[in-house]
Parts: sequence; C-alpha cells; structure tokens
Amino acid sequence: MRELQDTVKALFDKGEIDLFIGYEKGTRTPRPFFVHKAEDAENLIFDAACSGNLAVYLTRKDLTGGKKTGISASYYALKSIAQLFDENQLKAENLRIFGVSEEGSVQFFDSVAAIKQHLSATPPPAKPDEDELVGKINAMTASERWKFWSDELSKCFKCYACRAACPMCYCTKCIVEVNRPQWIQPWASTLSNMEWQINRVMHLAGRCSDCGSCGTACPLGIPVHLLTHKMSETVKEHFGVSETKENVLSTFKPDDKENFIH
Amino acid sequence: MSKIGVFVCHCGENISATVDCESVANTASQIEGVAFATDYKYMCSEPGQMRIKDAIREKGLDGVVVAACSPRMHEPTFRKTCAEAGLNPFLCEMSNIREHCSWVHEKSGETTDKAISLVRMLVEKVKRNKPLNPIKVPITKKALVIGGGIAGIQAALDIAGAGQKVILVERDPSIGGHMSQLSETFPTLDCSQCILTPRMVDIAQHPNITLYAYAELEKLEGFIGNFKATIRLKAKSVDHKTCTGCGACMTKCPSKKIPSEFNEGLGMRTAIYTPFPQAVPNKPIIDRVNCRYYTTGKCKVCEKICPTGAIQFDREDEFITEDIGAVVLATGFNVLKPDFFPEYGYGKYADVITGLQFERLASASGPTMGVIRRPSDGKIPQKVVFIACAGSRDPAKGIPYCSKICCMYTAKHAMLYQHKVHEGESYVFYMDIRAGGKNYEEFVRRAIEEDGAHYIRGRVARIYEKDGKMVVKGVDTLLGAQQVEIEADMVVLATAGVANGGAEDLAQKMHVSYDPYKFFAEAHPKLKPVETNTAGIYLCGACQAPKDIPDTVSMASGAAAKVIGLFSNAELTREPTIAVVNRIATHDVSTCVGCFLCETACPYQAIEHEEIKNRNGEVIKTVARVNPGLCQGCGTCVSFCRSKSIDIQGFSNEQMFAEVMSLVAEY
Amino acid sequence: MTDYNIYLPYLVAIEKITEEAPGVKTFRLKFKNDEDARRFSFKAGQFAEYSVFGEGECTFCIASSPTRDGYVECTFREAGKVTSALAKLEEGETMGFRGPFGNTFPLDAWKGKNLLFIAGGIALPPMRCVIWNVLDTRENFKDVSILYGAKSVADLVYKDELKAWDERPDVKLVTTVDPGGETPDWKGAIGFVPSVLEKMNPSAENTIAIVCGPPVMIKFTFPVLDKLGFKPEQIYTTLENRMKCGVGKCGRCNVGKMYVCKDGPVFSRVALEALPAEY
Amino acid sequence: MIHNNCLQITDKGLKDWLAKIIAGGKQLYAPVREGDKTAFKWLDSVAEISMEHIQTTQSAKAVAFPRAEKLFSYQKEKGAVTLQDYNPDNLSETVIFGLHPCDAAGFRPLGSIFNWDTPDKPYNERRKRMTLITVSCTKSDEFCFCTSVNGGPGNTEGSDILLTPLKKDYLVEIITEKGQKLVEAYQSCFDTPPENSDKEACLAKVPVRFSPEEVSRKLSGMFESKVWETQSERCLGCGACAFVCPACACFDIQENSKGNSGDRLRCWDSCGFSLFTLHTSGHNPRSTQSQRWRQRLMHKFSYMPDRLSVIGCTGCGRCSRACPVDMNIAEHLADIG
Amino acid sequence: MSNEFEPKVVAFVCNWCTYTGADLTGTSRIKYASNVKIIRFPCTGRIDFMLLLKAFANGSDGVIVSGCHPNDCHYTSGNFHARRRWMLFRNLLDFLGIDIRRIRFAWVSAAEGAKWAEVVNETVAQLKDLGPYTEYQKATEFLVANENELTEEMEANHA
Repeated sequence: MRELQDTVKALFDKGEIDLFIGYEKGTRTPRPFFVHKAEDAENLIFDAACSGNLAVYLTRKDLTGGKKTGISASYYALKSIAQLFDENQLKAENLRIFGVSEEGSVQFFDSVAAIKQHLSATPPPAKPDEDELVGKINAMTASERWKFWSDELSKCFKCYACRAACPMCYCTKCIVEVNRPQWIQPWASTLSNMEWQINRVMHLAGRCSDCGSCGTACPLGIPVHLLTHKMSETVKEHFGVSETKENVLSTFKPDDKENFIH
Repeated sequence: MSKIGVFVCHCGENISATVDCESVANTASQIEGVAFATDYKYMCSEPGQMRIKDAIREKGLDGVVVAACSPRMHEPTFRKTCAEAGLNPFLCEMSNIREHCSWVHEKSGETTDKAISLVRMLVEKVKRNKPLNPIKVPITKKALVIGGGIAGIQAALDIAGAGQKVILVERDPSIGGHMSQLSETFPTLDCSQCILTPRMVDIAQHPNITLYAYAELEKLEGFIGNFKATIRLKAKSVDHKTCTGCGACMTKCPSKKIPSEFNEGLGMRTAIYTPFPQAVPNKPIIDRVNCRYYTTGKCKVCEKICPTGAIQFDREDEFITEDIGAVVLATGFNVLKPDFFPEYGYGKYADVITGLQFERLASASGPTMGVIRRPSDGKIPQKVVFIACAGSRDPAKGIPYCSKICCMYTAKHAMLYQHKVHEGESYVFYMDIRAGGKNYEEFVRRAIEEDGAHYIRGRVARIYEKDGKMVVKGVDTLLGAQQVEIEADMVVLATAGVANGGAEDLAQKMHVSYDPYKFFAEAHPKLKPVETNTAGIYLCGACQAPKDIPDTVSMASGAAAKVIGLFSNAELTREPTIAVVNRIATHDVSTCVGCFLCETACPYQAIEHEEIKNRNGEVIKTVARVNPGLCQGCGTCVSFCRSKSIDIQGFSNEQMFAEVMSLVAEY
Repeated sequence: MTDYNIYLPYLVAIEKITEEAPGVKTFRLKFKNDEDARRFSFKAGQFAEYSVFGEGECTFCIASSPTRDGYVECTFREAGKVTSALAKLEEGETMGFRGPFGNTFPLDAWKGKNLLFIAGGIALPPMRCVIWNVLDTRENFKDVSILYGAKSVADLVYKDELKAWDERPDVKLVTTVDPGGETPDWKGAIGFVPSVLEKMNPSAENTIAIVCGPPVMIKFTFPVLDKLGFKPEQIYTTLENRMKCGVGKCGRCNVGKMYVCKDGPVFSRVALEALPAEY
Repeated sequence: MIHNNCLQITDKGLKDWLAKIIAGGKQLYAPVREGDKTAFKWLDSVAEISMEHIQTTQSAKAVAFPRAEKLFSYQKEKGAVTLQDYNPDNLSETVIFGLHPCDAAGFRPLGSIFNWDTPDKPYNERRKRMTLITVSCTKSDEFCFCTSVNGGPGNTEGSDILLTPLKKDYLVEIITEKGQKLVEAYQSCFDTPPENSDKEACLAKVPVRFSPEEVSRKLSGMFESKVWETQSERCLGCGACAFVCPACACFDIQENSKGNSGDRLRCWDSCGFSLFTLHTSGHNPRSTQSQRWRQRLMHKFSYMPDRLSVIGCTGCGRCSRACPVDMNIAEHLADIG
Repeated sequence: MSNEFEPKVVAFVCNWCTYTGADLTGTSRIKYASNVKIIRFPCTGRIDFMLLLKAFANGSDGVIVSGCHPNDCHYTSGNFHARRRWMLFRNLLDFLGIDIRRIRFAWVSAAEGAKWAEVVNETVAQLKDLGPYTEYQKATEFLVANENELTEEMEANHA
C-alpha cells in the first residue's frame, strides 16, 4: 500500500499525471477513488477486497478526457486495458499503468506489449467458486438449467449495472438502445432480460477479462458473471488464447471444430 | 402506410397445381401496407409484366413483391420491369413460392398457407426496402503486372495488346523468369528461349508497356480501379539511359568468379553483369555485394572503360508512384533447396544437382553449351539417376502437395539426356507418374519406350559416393520392395516447386490472402481462379500453385482478360448491396465506437478509418467507413458489430428483423 | 379523482398531408370521435404527444391556431423511429393524439403591442400557431413583423403561408436563407437570422419579440435584441426538452426545478435567465 | 385519519392472520429470503416469510408501480385503429406485509408525483387496492438514514397498519380505515392492548446524519457547484439506485407491438442513464454523469420539496447498498448539509 | 390432416449455397415437410444470432441455419466466421438451458438439393418429438402478479 501511495505521490510531484484512479476505503468494502493531488494519495488502498474493474473509467471521456491519467490495475484490469488498446480505445501517451498485486507490490508498464507479456507470463487467478458453480450448472439437465436461469433472470429489472461495470461495454449506443429495429424489448421480462444477457455475453466473447465485475455489480445478486466466465472458458477451450489483435469472432481457422454442423 | 403490390404467379400450373394462387393474392391484399394484390398465369410474360407496370403507375405502388419462382431465376426480370415503370428496382423483391413451395409440397391448405407466409415475409421486407442506386467507381486504366516471367509477360502483352497501359515490374535485372532458364519444353521439345525471347523483346518495345526491371513493389494503397502503387527502383549503378549495352564493362570487370544465378551456380558471372545474353533490358547492373569498388572502395574499372560514362556508383534506390486500376500478380515460384535431404548429399556431392541445374546443362546457352557434363569433373555422365518427388508429396520432410510439373520435366530430362548421350543409361525413381495433359502421357511413354529411360517405382533412401560414382540406394516397389543400387555418374533431383521468396511479405502488402505454403489464394477455387479476395488484384502462373507453361500462359491470358474487361468500362458499376456505417441525426456522428474488430473480420479489407471532425476541424472520433469499391456485401461485419452501427443495404437489420417478426402474424 | 387515463390518446384521422421541405411534413388531424372534438380545446404554444400505433409517441407543438376550429395541425421532421413511422402514414389513416399539454403564449397580455416573430428552420411551427392566432384576431395587436430564416430555400416550411403573409398589408415578412442556400430566383434576404435582424432594425418600443429556433440561432439572436433595446421581459421563446409523458411525471424534461411540459414550453427571457442551462 | 387504536398480536396470531388474508382471496406480498438477499414475493404460504433482513433489496413500490405495465392496447386493421383502455378490473386486492416504515413512506412521494395535477390512473388503481402492514425496524445498518429525512424506524407515514416487534409479541397500531377493516375482518387473531408496551425502546437507533431542510436550502444554490463532479466521479451510470428506490418514479413509455396489435407500456427508467434525456438531434441537456448525479440529488432534495412539498427520499439506504461503487447517498448529503 | 403437432420452423440460409440448393430441391421435385419457411441472407456471416432468438420468441419451435460448406463460401470466409459464432452461441444457449436441439446447423451446397429435403425432414421430425417450445415464448410475459391475467404457468406456480 505504502509503495503505491508513494509512487502516486511522486507522479503528482513530478507532474506526470493529473489524475490517478485507485481504491479508497468505502462504507463496507473499498470503492473506486479518484486522486487529483499528491496529498490525497495517502488514502489509496489496494487489497484483495478491492473489487470491480477500474479500467471501466478509462474510456469515460468526461472523466479522463485530456488528463494524464494513472491507474492501479489488477490482473483483470490489465487484461481489459490490453484489450482496450487492441480496440483503439486508449492512447498510450496519456496513460500511466501500474499493475498492483494483492500484496501491494507495484509494477509500472510502459507499453501494451509489456502488459501483454506480463499477462502471458502470469497464470490467471484461479476462480474456484465460479468453476464450482459453472460445474454445478453444467451438471444440470437442460430443463433444470432453463429453470435456474429463467428464475434468476426473471428478477432482473434492467438497471444495466452489469454493463456499466464492464470496461468492455463502452459503446456509446448499446444494442439495447438501438430501436430500429428494436432488437431487445427495453422493458424487463424474463426473455428480454435473457436476450440482453445473451447479447452481452456474445459481445464479450474473446474480449472479456473474466473479472466478474458484472456479477458483483448486480444489485439483485444474479450471477451473470457465470455466463461470461463460461464464455471465457468456452472460447479458451475451442479457440485458444488469441495472441494477436484479432478477436475470436473476427477471425477463424479453416479447421475450427464443427461437429455440431451436419 | 406503404403501398405494396403483390403479384402472384401461377407459372402455368407449376405453382397453381399445389398452391391456391387466388387465395394467396386475396389474403395478401389484407396485409397491412398492401395496396394491391393480384394473380396471373405467367407473371414473367409480356402481359404479366404489363400488369405490374400498370399497377405501379395506377396505384402509385412504393414496393413490389412478385410471388413466383426463385429470385435467382427472375429477380433481374422483375426489377427491370419495375424500373421501366419508374419504380426503383431495389424496391422489388421476389417471394419464392415455386422452388421453395409449390414444387416441394403436395397440394394442400398448408402449402397455400406457406405460400402466404412467404409472401407476408417479403411484404414486411419490402416495406423497409430503400431505393438504391448502383455504385459507380472510376477506373484508372493502367494495369500493374508484378513479375516478368512468362506469366507476367503474357498478361502484360495481352493487356497492352487490348490498348491498355501496363506497368511491368520485375525484381531481377532482366525479365524472362524461370522459363528463360529452360532448355527445351515438354511435350514438344521446342527450345524455350526460342519461343520466349521474341516475347521479351515485345515487352521492351510495346508502346503501351513500361518496364521497370530490377524493381520491386514497395506499397500498394487504394482499391479496385483506384490503386496507388509505390515502386522501388533498385539502384543499378548504371544509368540505363546513357548505357548502350555494349558490354565492354563486363569483359573488363575483375570480379569474374561470381556464381551465375541464371546458370544456377553452374557458371560464373562478373560483378557488373546482365544475367544472360538475351536479357531484357540488355543493359548491365552492378551487383554491389560482389563489386570490388563497393566492398573495398577501389576499382572503378568499369567507369574507366565505359564509353558513355553511364556508370554511376552513387545512385540510390528511387521510388516512383503510379496510379493503377488493376494489378496482376505473376511472381512465380522457386524450387525447394534440396539441402535438407542430407541423405541425397546435395551440396556435399557436386554431381547431385537439381532439375533446374540440369536444364542449364542441357541448354545450348548454358555453361556447357548444351553438352551434358557433370559439374565435378566435366565428364559426360554415362549413367544418370533422376529422382522424382524430391520434396513433393512428402508431408514429413518436404511439402505435402504434388508439384505437378516434376513428372513431366523428369521425363523430359531423361529424354534429353538420352538424345544427347546416346550410349548413356538413365534411371528414374518415381512414386507415381502424373502425366495429365495434352500429349503428356504419350511423352512419358516415349521417354520410357523409345528413349529407354528406366523407370523404377520407389523411393531413394540414400546416395553416397564410391570411387567417383554416386551410389543410389533405393527400393523397387514393383519388384516386391526389392533393394536397388545404382552406381551413377550424376543424380538429378526433381525438387519441389515452392512459393517464391518474399511472397508472404508481398501478399501482406497487397492484402491478398495466401495458403499455408505461401502460394497466393484465388478468390474462389472453382469459379474465381484468377481473382484474389481483393477486388482488382488478379493472379496468374505459379505464384498461385506450381504449374506448367501452358497452364501459366492460359491463366495469364485469363487474368489479362479480367483486367481488360474491367477497363472496358468507363466506371465500375457495382450492386449497391454493400455495407454502410451509420451516421445519425444532425450531429452527423456515427454510433460506431471505432473498435475496428470489423476490420479484421472483413474478407475484403473494405473497412477504412474515418475521422469525424467538429466544426473547428478537431477530430471528435475515428469511426469505420466502408469502401464501396471493395465491399462485396457479405454482411459479416453487420452481424459482428455490437452497436449495430454498420448495416448492409438490401439485407438491412430492419429488413431481416421484419421478415422474422412477420411470423408473429402467423402464429 | 379523475377517472380518465392520461396516457390514452384520442384517435385522430390524418385529413391532409403537406410536404413542407425535404423530410418535413404537416399533418392536419381531425378527431375521429365528435365528442372528443367538442371537448377538446387548446391555446397557442401548447404541445401534444402524437402516436403511431406499433411504434410509439413523439412530442411536438401544435402548429395550427386555436382560432381555427375543427382540426389540429402538426409539423415535424423525420428523424427518429417514431417520426419516421409518422412520415410513412398517409391521408385517411388513423393515429393517436394526446394533449394539449404545457403553458401558452400570454396573448392577452400582448394586446395592443407590436409583435416581432423571429424563427429559424423547423422552429416556425410553434410560432405559426401564434401567428395565425394573432392574424385571426388582428385588431388586438399593432404591428406584426415576421423574420424567418432557413438553411436553404428548399428548407423553408409553410411556403404557401409565407406567400400569403407576404401579400398581407398588415404583416411585415422578411425571409432569409443562409449564404449558399439561395436559388437564382430568390427574392428574400441572404444571411443568418441575427444579422438580418440587425439590418431590419425593429423598434423595441412597445414590442414583444418571440424567438424560436435552434439553440445556436437563439444564442446569437438575444444579443442583437439586447442591442436593439429589447428588455428580457419583452422576449419569449420555447424550449424543447425530451419528453415522454407530457404531464410532469416521467422525469425527463425538467430544467432545474421547472418542467418544460408543465411550466413550459413557453418561457419569457426573464424566466429563462432564472433557469440553469439544462436545455 | 389516524385511529389511535392499538392491539397486540402474537407471532402465531400474526401467521394465522396473514394465512386468513390469503385464504380470503387477497394477494399477499411479503419478504422471502433467497441466499443473502430478501425480496417481496407474492405468497401462497406464510411459511416462506422471513423477517430477518434489515432491508429487502427492492422496495415494495413495484406492487403499485410495476417495472412494466400496460397503459392501453391497440388493434390495427387496414389503417383503422381501435383502442382498449386501461382496465383496472383485473387488478386484485393486495396486502403487503413486512415492509419497513421507510418503504411505506415512499408511497407519499410516489403518490405526489403520480397525482401532480393530473392523476395517474394505473398507479392510483393499484395503490387503491393495496393495504400496507408495515413492520417497525428493530435493527438498522450503516446505510440507514430515515431519521435524517423526517422518518423513523417506527414511523407510521404511509402505513395502514404498523406492527412493532416487542419482546415477544407485536404491537399493532391501526393507522387507517383500510387497516382497521383488515383487522376487524380477522379480529380473532388479535389480543387486547398490552398495558405497557414501550414501542420506542424496541426500535432501532438510527443516527441523524443531516437536516433535510438544510440540504434543500443549500441545494437550491448549488446547481453550478463543483461538488457534483467530485461526488459523481466513480458513478458508473447504471440504474440500480433508481430501481431499488421506493420513491423514484421516472419511467419510459414503450410500444410492445405484436403484428397488428399491441400494448403501450410504461416501464421503469432512470435519470442516471445517459440516453434518458438525449434528443433525437444528438443534443443532450444532461450529457455527463455529474449532471445526472446532480439531477438525482436535486430532484429528490430540492425540486420535489419545492414543487411537491415532499422529499423524494425515505432514507432506506437501498441505493447505497445496491450501488456497485458505493455511491453512499447519506454520506454525500451529509457533505452538503 | 391429423391433429398431430406441426412444428413451425424458420430456415436462415445463405443466398449462394443453401438457397440455391433449396431451389434445386424444387427443380428436382423432391418433396419435404411444408413447415419450414426460408429467409434468404447474402451469407451465413450475415445471420445475426438475435434473429434466431427472435424466431423462437415469436413462436417458432425450431430453426435451421445453413450455408456453404467450408471453403465454398462465395465471400471466401463468411461461413468460417459464422461457424465460430454459432459454436459460441450454441454453447451459451445450452448453458442457459435453451433447447439447442431445436437449432439445426447444416452445410447444404447448391448441388445438394436432396440433402436440403433431408435436413428439413429430419428437423421437423426432431421437433415433432420435442413438441412446441411454449416455455420459451412464455418468458416474454412481463405482467406483474397482481394482474389477474395470469399465464397458465404463473397459475401453475401458485397452485
């Protein structure tokens, strides 16, 4: 923690940044924190309880536009940042990226390549809870799964916190807001909620960092992050991890599996 | 509300035998937005078409659905009909109630109901059709041919012959390619240079052709009809404008021991050189790697000897740009270096040579003046072993594909050898003889039966030297895998044909796709063999796959025909069914967020980056733009776009959505 | 407690469609139910919600004058989902109408005054309602001047009425188009509304200026009016925030604590100056 | 009209009463625990009721103001249209049990909005059929601030009946005639009034964080304040706070078309969404998150008190609990006030 | 006609292979079940997965998605892109418990008229076994509980 605070303080002192995005103590759990001056840096924290993916703020022009911005990034935030670079959403010159471990060690990344290298050298954190739940759902029959998900999604009232919390959901006009045609009914119903989730997850295929922020953001506790987790696993299983800019759906291999087509 | 006309065709009895056409028309007339519906025996007939035209005019229709046969049959007909009545042709669609309904179902209420559904779907679509106009793209009528082998030469001459300008770019100092290295050609045994050199001269002299030899494509931008090519003219160190090609420099050049590329290393050349006497252009260049002046800083003999003062040591690479309308890729092939067959001893034994080297030995213009002499001691070999499939059809060590030409040239080599060394013995190890082609099989039979080449079906396991002889150990599978051992004076390897060096690099520069072996990929394996997936770039010759001269020449003429066809239009007219990135409302900003994942998904490189600026000229955001010249309208980007910012005209999101939603009325 | 459903529209038939400019149409609407027609009344400046069943509702002002009985008119530009659907409707078809909503121009207070109407582009419709109201009760007012500008000649709406106004001796009409938007036979002024206004040089004495137009036009027109001596209480305009319900419930249209649907759409410049810039 | 009418009911008596209400044909909504969340559910059996929660995730407003509801229906046929008006006849009588005073209080701001000059029939019809059996809070958490917005853990505002858990039984305060009826119908479930029932002693202690009048007064001059940017920085712009709020009434009107027929619907919307105020032209009067956060606070604590004489907040703290980034409204208000 | 359940099927096909293949089925006069309605797309790459969901939501009991065989795409790679999309989509739907047996993916070339008939007949037979997909369509309901217009399902839950 000290290391992070000192690093950030120094950055402000040297005039290298105008804004630093990190975490501070919250009501119950840590919350995102925007540091604007050196002395505020001492409120910065970083530990295992810091949830959410701070990369979500980097595409917000009203927050970061024209500002030299630093960010303390978890493994997942780094993954999202790398993907955002691949999707032309970030510019390196205005960004200082610091990977922070749960133990508090700080690592500066001077390029996307460095982030990518770090990511490929670091095994993704284990997700035992998600794996167990996904395993449980996989083990259900299809009609049990339908019951499970239609019950869960019937609760959804379309606050779109899952979308708002996701760094990759940066579209200025989301598909749910497209009304010509109206792809998804804008009011909440089990099916339109499900359609929204299907769209969200399909749109995140190969782009999702699997941070799970969508699930933690849901005020109703609907485990929507299991959908993205499952999608990430499916992508990995069938198409591997892409080393290039290409998205899993924007590219292909002539010998991709097709045992379901006959 | 829309005013759609629905025209139900009986197609004689083809439709009406199983579908109640009258009922279809009646029901259709009840659909929201249908202003007129009728049925008729032959809608495609003159009176049938008149009905449509009359209705368009009288009822002021703003859309037409013709329920009849497949659109693949009569869509052009009915669209033309509509256009003649003043309705934009793209407001007309066909509902396929014949192939997809009346012909495949029994006469029943269900069949009629299905026909109604099909009509309803199309009515809902047509309500959302927009008038479209064919897209016009201007064309620069100048072709760029890359590669000056027989493929490029043929293509260039054909295009130039049709009165169009051509720029021919050749990487080497002379055009001619591999064909100029060959001695005779199968199956006629006519002299390769004799048939090629006149064409090379034609290239040099044709008023429509500009030849850039010793040059390479640096960059290609733009799209069909509108490319901009940057060409690197490599420094020749000789000013070809003043050089007369007298050759004095070459005779005096002190660096004389440079292996000649043209002779496949079997002969030598000087540092200032032309590759071969009939080279086009027949003016020398300096090979800076081997030139004394460039390596040691001293010499300049050529400069002193040159009567016109054409030597210019300080010349650097130059770049020129050319506006181009179409490109023909004719970069040819190379042969697999057989080094990685250590068991054959290539490189270790001077008398193990490649087929291309044998061509030079057999060529009258070659280092031995056409006498077959083995490289080690210049003796005339009395026993020669030819090994086919040296690398081809060998997924383990070489390449998995068949190089196609080796069977034939091996037979030719055996034949040439037998013709030149009458008492000699030739052996050919082969896997299969592939002699598909006019007079090819007969040619191979002649080599075996008339010229006495010994064909042994089997692989060669090892070659080693024993007392100045090459001992070839192999098996004869036709004799029950019997071991065979031949003490030969020389061994010729029919090495595989592979993609030319730099093919991958070039393909990436031009956005042409290539196969795993780096051969350029044709746009469609059957129906578009000379097109690439980038509109306006065509392929010919062995850069696409190994092929012989007749195939190469016909493909080159095919590619040329495509270019000439393209150039025969003042401008390019394209179907307007292409993708378009949206622009919304008065702010004129797209909902595109510029992630450009569509760019990687597009098979045609049709996605460009466009900067949207505000009134002050500042860039607000960078969004995708579809190049209408390149887009072919597949729509992959449309279903890929998360924010639905890109749509395809004619199969738009609203149209397809409406077709699906029309089912609600049914269920 | 009132028992009617404030969200249920009246059914109206499209009696007449006028193509005003590219993408701009005027609908004349007639109540399908005579009872509705009898009960219905409105005042100049009010707006309504227009329904295309199957597509939704959209909001614009009533463009006809309350002095013209038996119908209401609206003029709209095809832009979003609903207006595009609206534009596809034809004469004789049925649509929905919910209103009138909002406040009105204080015509009673303007009696005996000069009126100066300044409109730009598609913002003439809210003003047309007042203009006809004024012209139909012409004796109540003194000089009436109208300055109307559009991007180009083609973009001018109500071309026939402009002609009629122009021919009236009791109306001073100045039309203008942006530079480059003129046709060879264009006889009006060329230039942006604020500068043409400056040239017109109307007297502020006993005059009310009603300004409707795109935000840019309003922004540059107010200083000119200041220069001409108009006081804030002599200037009126309308605001067009996004609305859904029209009755102060859905939460969209407020500017600070004022609801455009209830406290507007008509605002005097005095009222406007008291509002935060949330429009 | 407040009937100063107190009864007492045992736990068993309460269950009997609720069971009888169900049996009597009314729809009963009560809190049901699912995992670590508690939600109001339409129940057939009182066994499912859980009262361990401090706060349900969502408020009870959905019973009167559902997340999506039909306003009327239409039918088109070849250019002709017929409308079918909103029909309240299908609505059931409902009883909500187990909501806390802060939820019951929420129906006042909701009612004020929906009846501002023009009464909103769909809301009123539902509200008319509702009886609220509120349960006072005996515990609270750090998000609760009802006492700062003129409420309290035992407040009767909005309730028809207020139950306060005493040591053993429940104190029953009958607030309205509606409540009276519901008690009278099942009189046998209730005991006589207790001698000494110290209601106050049983209630949770919720500290006062700010004065609403002070906040309201300050807000009226704070439109241009920098504080909105600072406070809203971490706000993600989702609609969670609005949707869980018992007093948020913003809605959207949408069309549910099915071929030639369909319904006009109203569904929840939120001032936090960037598209909420976006014009078709692309212009947006509230284009940044800070403007939208300002709108949220201003609307509740300045505009509503000003225009409707009611605070648009009951201090339930749901928005702060639901917020993915801990936008703690009480903390922000305390900073202002 | 018997009262047997007749499934409703929508086929999403590409213009160049399957649509033409289905034309060939017609010209060859091969009969198949009339339950299927074909919607023509330029390429399988154009087929938006949302349209499949919309078909189900609007009453279809099954869908067929078909295009050119790998390497035969008119646009060289649209079907390869589509194949990946379907793979992920199918896995996701399965995870949600949506009955993926109701989606038939096929490659039918322009020459495979007979195969098209088989694909349709097999799909219809499969769907007859599976029955109507009402549980999916019912999920479109948004009515709240205190309205008495309850669906059977809601009533069943409260029985």
